[in-house]
Amino acid sequence: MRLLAEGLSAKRGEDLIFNDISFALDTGEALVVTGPNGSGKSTLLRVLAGLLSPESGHLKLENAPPEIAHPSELSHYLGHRNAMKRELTVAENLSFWQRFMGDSPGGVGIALTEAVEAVGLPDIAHLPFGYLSAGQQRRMAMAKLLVAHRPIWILDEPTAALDAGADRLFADLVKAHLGKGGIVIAATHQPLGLDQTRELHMKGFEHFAGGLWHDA
Amino acid sequence: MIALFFRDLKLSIRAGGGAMIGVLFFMTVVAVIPFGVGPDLNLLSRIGPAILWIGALLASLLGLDRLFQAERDDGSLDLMLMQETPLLFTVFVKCAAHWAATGLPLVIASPLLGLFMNMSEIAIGATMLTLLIGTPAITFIGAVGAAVAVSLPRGGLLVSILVLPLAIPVLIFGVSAVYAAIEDPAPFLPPLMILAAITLFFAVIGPVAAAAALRHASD
Amino acid sequence: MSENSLAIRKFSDLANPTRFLALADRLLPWLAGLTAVFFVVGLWLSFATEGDYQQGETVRIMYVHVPAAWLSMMCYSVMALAALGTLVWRHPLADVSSRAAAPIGACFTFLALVTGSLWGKPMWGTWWVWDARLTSVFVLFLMYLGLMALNRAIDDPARSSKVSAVLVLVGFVNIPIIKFSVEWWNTLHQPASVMRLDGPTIDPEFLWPLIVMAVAFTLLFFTLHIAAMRNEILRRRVTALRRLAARSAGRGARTK
Amino acid sequence: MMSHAAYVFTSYGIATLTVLGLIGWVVLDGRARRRELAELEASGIRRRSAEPASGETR
Repeated sequence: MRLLAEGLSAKRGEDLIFNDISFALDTGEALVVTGPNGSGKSTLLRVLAGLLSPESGHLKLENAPPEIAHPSELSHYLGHRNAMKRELTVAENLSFWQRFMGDSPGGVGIALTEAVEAVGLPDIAHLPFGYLSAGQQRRMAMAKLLVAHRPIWILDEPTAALDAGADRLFADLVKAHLGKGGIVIAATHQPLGLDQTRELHMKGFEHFAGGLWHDA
Repeated sequence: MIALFFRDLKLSIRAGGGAMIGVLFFMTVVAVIPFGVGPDLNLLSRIGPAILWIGALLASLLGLDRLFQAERDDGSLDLMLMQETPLLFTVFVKCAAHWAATGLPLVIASPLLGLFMNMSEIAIGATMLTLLIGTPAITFIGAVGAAVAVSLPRGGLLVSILVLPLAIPVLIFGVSAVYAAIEDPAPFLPPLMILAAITLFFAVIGPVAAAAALRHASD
Repeated sequence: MSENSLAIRKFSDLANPTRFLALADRLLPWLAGLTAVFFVVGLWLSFATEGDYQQGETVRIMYVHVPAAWLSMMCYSVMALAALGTLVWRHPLADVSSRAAAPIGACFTFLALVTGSLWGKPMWGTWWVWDARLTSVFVLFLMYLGLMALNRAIDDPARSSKVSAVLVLVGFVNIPIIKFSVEWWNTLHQPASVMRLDGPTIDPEFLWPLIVMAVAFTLLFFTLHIAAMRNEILRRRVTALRRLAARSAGRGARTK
Repeated sequence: MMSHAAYVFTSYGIATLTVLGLIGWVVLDGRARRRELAELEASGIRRRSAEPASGETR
């Protein structure tokens, strides 16, 4: 499988956030998106996840299963928010997403107990999600990546609110995923501790005033 | 999909959920009416069906604004948008769960309030039946409003304002079916059938429109 | 002096949830047994006595209706006292007591409404009239449900206790309205015949089952209330322990 | 008088059901809370016994 982005650009409102971004990722490859605040990292990831339609350019998946309409259907997206309900227990949250998402072709998610063990919090799956600290919540949100199989992981600031130990734990999860032939795209300020990654540095458009309502 | 249904049901029953609030609001609204119009039992039994219907309409609008906003606030909506399962089904199932948690209790509570309104047994039965058929339509219409207002900071009031005009046909045929059941010359079935048709119509149109609105609201 | 200090010691004993749990464990079987005895006697009396010449068999409904109505008001008074305890003395168990009482009060109020309406249908010819007494009891029922909803809506008991205490106290104005509504407005509901300054006006034939049933219902209320308070204390312990478990799980991971 | 007796029995029946429901709720609620507490205590003991182990690895 090969994820191809060609000449992507995106707008938010009238502002052009980024322009002409192209890359190609094969299985087992990771792309780390870096750049200052406001340079459009999150916007790029949302475009890749199919949540925003690009202004121009397109996203393609080569050698993908034929019934897939958009790469987002083969992707996990971990945004700034964890997509977990505070009122439900961690186990209820995870088993809901496991059943709701199902597995993409070519793999199966791991069991719930294994997933919470993999993020290092095996004892507290029976607690309501709201009782957990910010770092624990983030780790449980990562367990969500494991319970349903998706070949592509799109991660937006995955290690925010994590301590050093959890950082390493997360890097191991990503490595294991790449080792199994996955694709990872992550926006981050911190180094993920990955060895072989490609980097996309985004600069933003301070110099660029190409909006519709600007004087040419 | 079944998982989504039960998750939403669980959420509305858990602490802070809206399942009980709707019924309570319904009872309060209906209990307030006799203070306004006076305790004349004949008058109350005449306007009873209409009051029950208006109360149920207002009560079922109560929790609607959180239908998608809660999902958006914690990021769940993003994941729902990404799935292979069409958003249409997700919206439909969410509406069904919302109705089971807030609409169904209204239907169950309506006979009790019917007694308070001194309504006859036939009127109570007819009201219950029309509510059972009609309230899903309100939920489906409300889903459109909730989806449109999903990204607004004060969407709650706006949802009510957007949805109430659209829900008027439901109210008209619901109430007229009940009165047709009480008063002999008017036939009962035609308005009931129209009510059922409205519900079926909105069960299709509502999720389609709501899904479209959600797609465009996400960014 | 010594009596005073003894009383204070007992009061503070009650304030300690662990002591309260121990006390409740010892007290509950006796209370439950006593309640059962009173109910057996009361039910036997209420079916053994003759019917009223005016009301016929339906007078027997009164043996349930009057105690339930009495409890609906007493339960709210207990809650109001507890609310005062929360706001003025900051008694730790007061909020527990008020929270535990709300569902029980709602049930008894529901019973009073239902039995009243089952009595009203054969006697007045209608299930419900909007007279002052009935309406104010219905409002009381709605208030109980509203308080339960409020208690459920606010997750954190430390925050919800003050808020719901204020609401309980404001709602207390309804109780005198219920009590005196029958005298202030001359309505369909008959005036009180047991709790009067010049002594009861009803026949001892009906008074005895009524009194025994009232005592039985009151005992039932206290039994249930103490048991529910115990549950509420346990619930708070579970919550506290869960939060502790979440915190210590984080610490455990960091030391690894 | 037969219909009156029906009203009497209905009201006693509803009263019995409500009271039994209330008792059942209190009892079941208490049992559930005790079970949760026991579970938490059980896991707490495990946590306490696990602590020296993690100290050793350090």
